[in-house]
Amino acid sequence: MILELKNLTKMYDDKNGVASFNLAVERGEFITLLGPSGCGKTTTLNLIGGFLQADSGEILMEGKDISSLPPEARKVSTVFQNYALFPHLNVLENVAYGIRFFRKYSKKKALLAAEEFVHLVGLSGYEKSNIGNLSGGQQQRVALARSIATGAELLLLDEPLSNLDVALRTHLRKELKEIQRKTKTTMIYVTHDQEEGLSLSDRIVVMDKGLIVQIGSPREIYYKPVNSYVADFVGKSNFLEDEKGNQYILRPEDVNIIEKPGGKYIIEQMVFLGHRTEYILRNGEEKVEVHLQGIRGKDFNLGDSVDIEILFKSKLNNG
Amino acid sequence: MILELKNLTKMYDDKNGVASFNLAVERGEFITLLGPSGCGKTTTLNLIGGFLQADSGEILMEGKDISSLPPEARKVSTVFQNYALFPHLNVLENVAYGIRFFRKYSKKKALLAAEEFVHLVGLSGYEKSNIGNLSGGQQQRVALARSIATGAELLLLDEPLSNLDVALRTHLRKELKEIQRKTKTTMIYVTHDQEEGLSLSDRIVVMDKGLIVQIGSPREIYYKPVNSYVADFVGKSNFLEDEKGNQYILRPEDVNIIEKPGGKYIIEQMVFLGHRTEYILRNGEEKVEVHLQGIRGKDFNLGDSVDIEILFKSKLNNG
Amino acid sequence: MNRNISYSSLLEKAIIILLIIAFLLFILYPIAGLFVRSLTEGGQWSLFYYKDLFKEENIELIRNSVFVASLSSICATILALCIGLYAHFKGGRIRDLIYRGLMISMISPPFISSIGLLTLFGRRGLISYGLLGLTLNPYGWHGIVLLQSLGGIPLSAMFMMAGLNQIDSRLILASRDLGANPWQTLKNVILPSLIPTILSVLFLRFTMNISDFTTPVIIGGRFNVLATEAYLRVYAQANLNGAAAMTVLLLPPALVAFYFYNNNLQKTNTLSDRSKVLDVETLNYKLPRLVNFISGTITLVFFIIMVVQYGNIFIQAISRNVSGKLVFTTDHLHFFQDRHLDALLRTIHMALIAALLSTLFGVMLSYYNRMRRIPGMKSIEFIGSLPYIIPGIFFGLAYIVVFHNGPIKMTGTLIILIVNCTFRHVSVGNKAANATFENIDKKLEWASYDLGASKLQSLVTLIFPMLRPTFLTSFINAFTACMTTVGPLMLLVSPKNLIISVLMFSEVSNGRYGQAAVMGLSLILITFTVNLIAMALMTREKRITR
Amino acid sequence: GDTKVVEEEKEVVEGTNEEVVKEKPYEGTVLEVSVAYGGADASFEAFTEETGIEIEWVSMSTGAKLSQLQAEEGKTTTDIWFGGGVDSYINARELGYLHQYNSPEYANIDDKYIDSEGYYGALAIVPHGIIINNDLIEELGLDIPETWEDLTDPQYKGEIIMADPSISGGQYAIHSGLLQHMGEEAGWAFWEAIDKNVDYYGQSGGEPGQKVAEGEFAIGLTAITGGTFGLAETAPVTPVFLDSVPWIPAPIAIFENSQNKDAAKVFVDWYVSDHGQTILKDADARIMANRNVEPPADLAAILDMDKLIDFDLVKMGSDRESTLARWAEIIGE
Ligand SMILES: Nc1ncnc2c1ncn2[C@@H]1O[C@H](COP(=O)(O)OP(=O)(O)OP(=O)(O)O)[C@@H](O)[C@H]1O
Ligand SMILES: Nc1ncnc2c1ncn2[C@@H]1O[C@H](COP(=O)(O)OP(=O)(O)OP(=O)(O)O)[C@@H](O)[C@H]1O
Ligand SMILES: [Mg+2]
Ligand SMILES: [Mg+2]
Repeated sequence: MILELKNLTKMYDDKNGVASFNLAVERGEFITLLGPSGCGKTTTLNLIGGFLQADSGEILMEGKDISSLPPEARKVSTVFQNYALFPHLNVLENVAYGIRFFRKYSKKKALLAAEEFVHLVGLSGYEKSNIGNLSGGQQQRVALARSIATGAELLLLDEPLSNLDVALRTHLRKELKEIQRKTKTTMIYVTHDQEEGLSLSDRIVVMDKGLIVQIGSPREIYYKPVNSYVADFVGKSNFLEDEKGNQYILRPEDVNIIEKPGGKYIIEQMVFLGHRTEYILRNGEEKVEVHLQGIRGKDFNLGDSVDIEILFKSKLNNG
Repeated sequence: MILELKNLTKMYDDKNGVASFNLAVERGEFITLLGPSGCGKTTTLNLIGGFLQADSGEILMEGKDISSLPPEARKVSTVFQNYALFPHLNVLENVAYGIRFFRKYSKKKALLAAEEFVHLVGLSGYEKSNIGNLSGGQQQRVALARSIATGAELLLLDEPLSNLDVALRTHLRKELKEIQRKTKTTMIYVTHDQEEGLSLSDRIVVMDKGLIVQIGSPREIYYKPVNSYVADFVGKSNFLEDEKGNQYILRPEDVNIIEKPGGKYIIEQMVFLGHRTEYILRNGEEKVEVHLQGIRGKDFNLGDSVDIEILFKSKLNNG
Repeated sequence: MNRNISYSSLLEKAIIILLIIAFLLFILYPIAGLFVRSLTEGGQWSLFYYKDLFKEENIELIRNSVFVASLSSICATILALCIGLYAHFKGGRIRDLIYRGLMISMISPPFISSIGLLTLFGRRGLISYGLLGLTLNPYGWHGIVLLQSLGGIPLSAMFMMAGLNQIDSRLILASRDLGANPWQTLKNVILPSLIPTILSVLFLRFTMNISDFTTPVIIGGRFNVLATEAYLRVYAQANLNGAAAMTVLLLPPALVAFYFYNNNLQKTNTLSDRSKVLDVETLNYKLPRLVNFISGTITLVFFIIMVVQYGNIFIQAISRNVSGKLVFTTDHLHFFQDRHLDALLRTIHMALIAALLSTLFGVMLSYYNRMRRIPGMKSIEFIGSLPYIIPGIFFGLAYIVVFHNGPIKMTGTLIILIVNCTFRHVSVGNKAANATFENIDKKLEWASYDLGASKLQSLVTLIFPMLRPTFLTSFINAFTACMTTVGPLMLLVSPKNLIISVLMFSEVSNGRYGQAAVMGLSLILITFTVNLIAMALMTREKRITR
Repeated sequence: GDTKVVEEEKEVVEGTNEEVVKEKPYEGTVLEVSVAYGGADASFEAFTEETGIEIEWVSMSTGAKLSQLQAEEGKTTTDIWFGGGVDSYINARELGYLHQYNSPEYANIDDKYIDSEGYYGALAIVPHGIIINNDLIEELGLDIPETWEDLTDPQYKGEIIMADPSISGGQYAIHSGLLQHMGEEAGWAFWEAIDKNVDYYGQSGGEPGQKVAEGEFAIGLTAITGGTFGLAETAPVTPVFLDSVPWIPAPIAIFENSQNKDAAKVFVDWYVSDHGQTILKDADARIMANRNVEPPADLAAILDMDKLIDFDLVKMGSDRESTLARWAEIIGE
């Protein structure tokens, strides 16, 4: 157990902040805090990093309470949302900064040691580059190298990919995972992008308004959401109720459309997105969203009468 | 024919700009200029809007050359990338601005006339709101209302959704399409997001390095790309070559994985994204990316031996 | 429609041309006129006044000037840095309090501090002698350095606070996260990030100090600098051409410093990332103890001196100092009422108009240069900054030289004072507007054209309203400057257009501090009131736009 | 002191009122006056009352005025130049900025005080001496100096203030006067010696008096006028004349560019007449140029007129540049 948060609470006012946060993180785990803007993700990270003082609760690192230590004394390192790279230092100097102060190397030795990490993130050749001249992706890698170089056992990452375009984001996601695998660093990752959370994490902590709603593996979260909030947040959902009043969620991609003239559903809306086509079917009051993948989506037109086939649905626990 | 661009050229230097741009836009059409950053989309819009002077070529609006008119004299209105709303005016005043100057109403009458458009974009009740207090989506609607209110026959939209989060983006996409349907305004829309282009447009103009690469309907672009550049830009693709040297593209979503112990493909990588799972299969040198939708993606694990079933492939024209 | 547009664009062209003409006519022409005069002797072209410019005494003067200006600039910068750091990282109400205090201490004319200094710390000063029994000699370079440093602190410290505010607070977080303690963070992140600000403050102070003659005249004693010498050539020796020649010596260091100032100012503007996650309160960063103690002490001492100084001005106004003892009297007040009330009213009148015009011109200039990038405006902007750089007295002289006859004869009128003040401070509004335009999305103007507004309509309905806060701040600054300026106006006054700051300077240099103190007090009160009004307008503004 | 002067003024004005009412041909004319004569403004009211001519004035050192004149090539809007250093007047006359006017009233003024061609006249004679701070002298145990030579005594080191002669016309008069009186050689030796006792040279003629009154310095070289006696009423200072008394005339002139020359002439006539001179003397007590006017009582009490040195004003003017150059060398060391 590298990190344990016990009943951690920090409220800015009545409504905003984080309350009764409990989480145990194993060494080498990749944990994602997932939730909408304002739910308290950054607050949690800042509490762990030491930039904020908790109102109550404990932060145990390897069993020791570090709540009262200043940031510079915690074996934790943060990759900030916009990287917070030092604009007056070059790539190598940025990476060396943490080695120098965190690991207490001389300036010279720190610069030497930094080279390895610049190499690790694939930026060899850019050592002397000015931060301002790097692309967003490169900056992100420098930030990562800088944090990893400190040798901190726990890395906190605050939406490190949120300012990049989709293609780069997907690419860097893979790289990040790769680096984690190589360095075996424990990581706590913050995002509001469910794809990022689902694809990267060992476990996901879904948050809402400062509280933890669900903790689980990606598949657990996606297929066994504890309530409709989680279900909605990690993907699109149709909600069904059976005769007994049980509620189910039905993912649009787990439904098939079956060609059936005179079927009870009518195609009301159709949006072509290339890799998939999104349909909205209507049966009186009932509306079902269905996503057909690829060429399969080509077969139907607005106004067609069709039927549906449900491939999978999952029962919700809440009312 | 509301707008015709003939051989429009504007080069900032040897490499950057737009060259020999030819396009005819019908009244009521929704045209998207699609292409990566720096390909000349904004340049094209600015030429039409009158913010830039072309080096050569003609811009005909309803048959008349408007190349030499200043922006304020063109019956064209632009929705800018960051909206460029006037921060010192409230919602109603922003919308009234164009009515006042473009349609030459008195200030008082302009404010009255503006109300209709505020209503049109669903912002009734926000008339007196300060621009700074609106959410991104609301701002986007104000910008739209402001442009439409001028009565301009042609609307130019420069990545109006690019700064919003995914959920809002999808939502506003629909709204925009709805408003276009209601007002029958001709729109030229700029984006680098292929989903946006595919879902919104009547026709898409794919651009690369200042040149037009392909013009066509979304399905044409997606399923009959003229070259691998277009194919890649609008979606993920596997490229295949048959014995005769013909090149095909194979979309990852148009492939099925078939459970078959001893099959010739091995599952090398697997990324769970919730609504779909992305696999990379390997057969010696050959690598195939496959996307399985929903619950279907649950059935395979890393290292499994499998076979594939190709549902659709399309032949490329270029070499 | 077309006709409308061409009419309005013609009107705009006319405005631009008038603007250019105004800058050429009221800045370049007088300066050139004075320069030409200095190249003549008895009506003939001659290098007479430049001949012995580089003789040994003048070299000595240059050395003195550079020495004193550098030293006071460095002192002011360091002290201001300490105050800025202290205020910024204390945050909250202390920060606001210090900021207000700095604003208030900025509104007294610099040489009025010398009254305070002399009556408090002079050879028979109330504190040095009356309280401590010491006999200090404040006259000399150390007096100049002390006064110039003190005088430079308020504005410089406000610059520092602005600079610190621009530092992305995440950098500080990151530094500590990477293991650097508060001192290492200060040294490796905060100070390096502040370097452009520090340099621009340093160079601005140098430009101001090297051309300042009022302080050395009053407290320099036997220590002479170039600016005083030039002033004396005019004021005492009536050697106008020689003085003009001497300014030529002053120009290169001032221009060089100004160049660097400008350069760095631009850097401070572009380096900043305005999206910040944490404000100082949540940042939880505290200055290293020693730095905190030292800068806190400096801040405290500075404000004590300011309080004592202002209090002293007040006491001076109602008393006489007789060999270290105070005797109260209302003589100064009565005298002021009888003699100087007119002048005060005239000064307010002048400063109001000049501040308004100079802000307007400065903003327009900036608009046409920065937003519209009209070719040639860059040079005009440089011309606009000249009066700010060259020693004030020469800007005044230059006006006399070219505006004493001919079609624009203005000498002896209030108008010449207004025009002079307007253009002398035009770069205040210009700089402020430049900074604002840096942050305004250029697309806003496009949007306005796109919506059918002509260029002029955009200027009036879009640019001006958006600049209102900038207008107000520049107006306050220009007004304060106009109320307290002496240099250029000293020779422009005549019986009909006498103004209070000039009167005050002559009282100070005659050693009649009581009279000067009353005038100083009146200036401070009025400037303060105008400041308050403008600030009230500004906060109302904020409430509206939030 | 001030209030007394005003009362006396009123009596005078009332006494002469009726007589003057008849002749106010320039009633309403405004004269602009550049003043370098401390306290003179107290007399303007009386002048306006009697002549109907209004006065607007500015106090400006004659050096500054001369610079201004040069810059505007004599095209000044000012009509009258009132008091100050005579050398600036001589300069201005040569540059053609002054108007030639031989006031009939000059008959009562000694020729050596005024310009022979009438470009400027004289208002008063300003004698120079020292002002001492009694408290300081006592406290520091200094002797009260009696001769100029005494001032070079090392006991006064750092306790003497004088204005810079290159700035202050008055100080230059002392300077030049003593050089003429003592002879070049002895004179320069004296100035060199006194420089060792002076830490600080004031920037205007008025400064030494003020600074001594405030106790900044024990002894100040200064012109002794009504203002000096005024200081003695509020501060522990005493004006003192030494073994010889340098002096300087306070001139008056009309500018060539004046647009109101007739009114200006009335002004000059009035101020050098017995009547005007008396009023001016009441405004600031000096030895008046008009020989019919008695010297002020407090001045007369301490000044032996015989001690006034024999002074060649023309030489004073012509030697200025060389004298100041040599002076600059001395203080520069
Ligand atoms: N210093 C503060 N004072 C008061 N309220 C704050 C402060 N910092 C954050 N908040 C509020 O606390 C809530 C949680 O903030 P936090 O930054 O942790 O959210 P987040 O989940 O990181 O959101 P985002 O995804 O937008 O970064 C928000 O409503 C925010 O407005
Ligand atoms: N004023 C200019 N001077 C020189 N080059 C320019 C100028 N404006 C744009 N460019 C260059 O011309 C090319 C096309 O620019 P444009 O803004 O049209 O691209 P875009 O397709 O809109 O890109 P984005 O998606 O990033 O907005 C780019 O390489 C850009 O750097
Ligand atoms: Mg956050
Ligand atoms: Mg663009």
